[in-house]
Amino acid sequence: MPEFTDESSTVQPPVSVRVRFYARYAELVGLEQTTLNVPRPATVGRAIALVREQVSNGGSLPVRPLVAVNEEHALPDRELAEGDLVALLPPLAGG
Amino acid sequence: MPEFTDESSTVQPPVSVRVRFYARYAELVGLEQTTLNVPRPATVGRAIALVREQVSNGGSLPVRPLVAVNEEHALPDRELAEGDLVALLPPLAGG
Amino acid sequence: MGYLVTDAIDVSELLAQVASPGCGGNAAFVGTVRRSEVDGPVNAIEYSAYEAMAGAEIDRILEEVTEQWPQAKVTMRHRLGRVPTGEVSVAVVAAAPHRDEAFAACRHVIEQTKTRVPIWKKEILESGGERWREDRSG
Amino acid sequence: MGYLVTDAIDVSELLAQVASPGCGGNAAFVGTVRRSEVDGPVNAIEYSAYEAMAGAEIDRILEEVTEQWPQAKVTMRHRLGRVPTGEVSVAVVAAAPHRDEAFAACRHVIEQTKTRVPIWKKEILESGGERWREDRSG
Repeated sequence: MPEFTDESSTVQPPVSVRVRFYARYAELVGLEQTTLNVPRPATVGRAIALVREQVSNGGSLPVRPLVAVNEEHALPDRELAEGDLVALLPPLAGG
Repeated sequence: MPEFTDESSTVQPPVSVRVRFYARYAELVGLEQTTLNVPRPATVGRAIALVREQVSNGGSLPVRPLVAVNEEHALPDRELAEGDLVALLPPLAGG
Repeated sequence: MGYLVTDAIDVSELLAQVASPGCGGNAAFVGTVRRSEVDGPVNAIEYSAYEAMAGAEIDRILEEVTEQWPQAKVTMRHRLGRVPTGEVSVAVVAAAPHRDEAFAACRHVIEQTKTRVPIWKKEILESGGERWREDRSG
Repeated sequence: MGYLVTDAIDVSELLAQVASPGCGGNAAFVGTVRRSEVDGPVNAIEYSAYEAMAGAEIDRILEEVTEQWPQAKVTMRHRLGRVPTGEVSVAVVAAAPHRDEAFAACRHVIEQTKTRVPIWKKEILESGGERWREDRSG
């Protein structure tokens, strides 16, 4: 039988990203960094949902925290690539 | 005959004021201070008109210069009292 | 880079850095640690940052200033670590030919810094307690 | 009084004068003598004032600030005499609990100073000439 390679049905491996916690969030989860496998389509929003499920005390994090990807602010629909650095940022308080 | 003392017809002496010139205006008239007798009603506007007529090179001063009376900004219709200090101020340029 | 420092911030030195003979207007914003806060007297604030991103974000903010006010020169410093009450936590300086641009550029940098730069503060209270402070009104 | 000075103006010292533990926002405006002017390079500006009135007018401006922003602390210095290019001619500092008030108070003082305080400047040109400068754009 021929192999079908229809993109939409191809099972691709999840996207592995690093997740970092800062300031009060690091205190909440007792953790500064972890890695996460995010099923495709791997978005910031999906990553956050997984963090809240899988990380110990992750449910104490907000549903829509401020997030940066690779040192730039990012919105929930931002798509993640392998190796991306996802940072969860408590409300900023510089100045 | 009875004496009438209707205020409007009483001849009162002019008001004697000091007039000072600052910065470029002092250079223009070659003078820092003079005294001036201003007929009543003695207003700032009237004093300036007299300065322009009577002071040497006074005509080179503007018709409506910035004026201070007793160290406060004053408008042309401001009435002057005996001994007032009238200052003619070139356009301000502090800062 | 070099915007995040752990030593005291010298505002005069910063002003000298942006000063130039063509710029007659210089504006500065200086934030200091306040004593009176909601939860009682504050002895110090402990500032922490996501340093790599904070530096990159400040770079972006300063580039925006150069685009919007090409004649303005701006720089800033933000202190990290423990900053005692009354000391300078942040300073922004802007020099421009005229004061409107200097004020506008200075204001832009401090507003954007507070909105976008990942820095956090923990109040060290006189009572001995500690508390994360997460508003931006200061 | 004491707002008109003939020596160099120290902005850090002025900031320290208005600083207080309750005021986290400090704004400053610093005017310096520009080199490039319309009639050619400027070596210095010679500032003169109607000193008694200037002091009184500054007092009035600072009182207005206290009325409009009761929590703000402000002060200023204006230099008189010959000020070389690049040096500070005027400095206004304002401290307030929050930065909006500090910026507003600072801005009010410099705008009103330029509009109301009887101070004049004569440019000392590199060419040897001198010229009264009577605009307020600086």
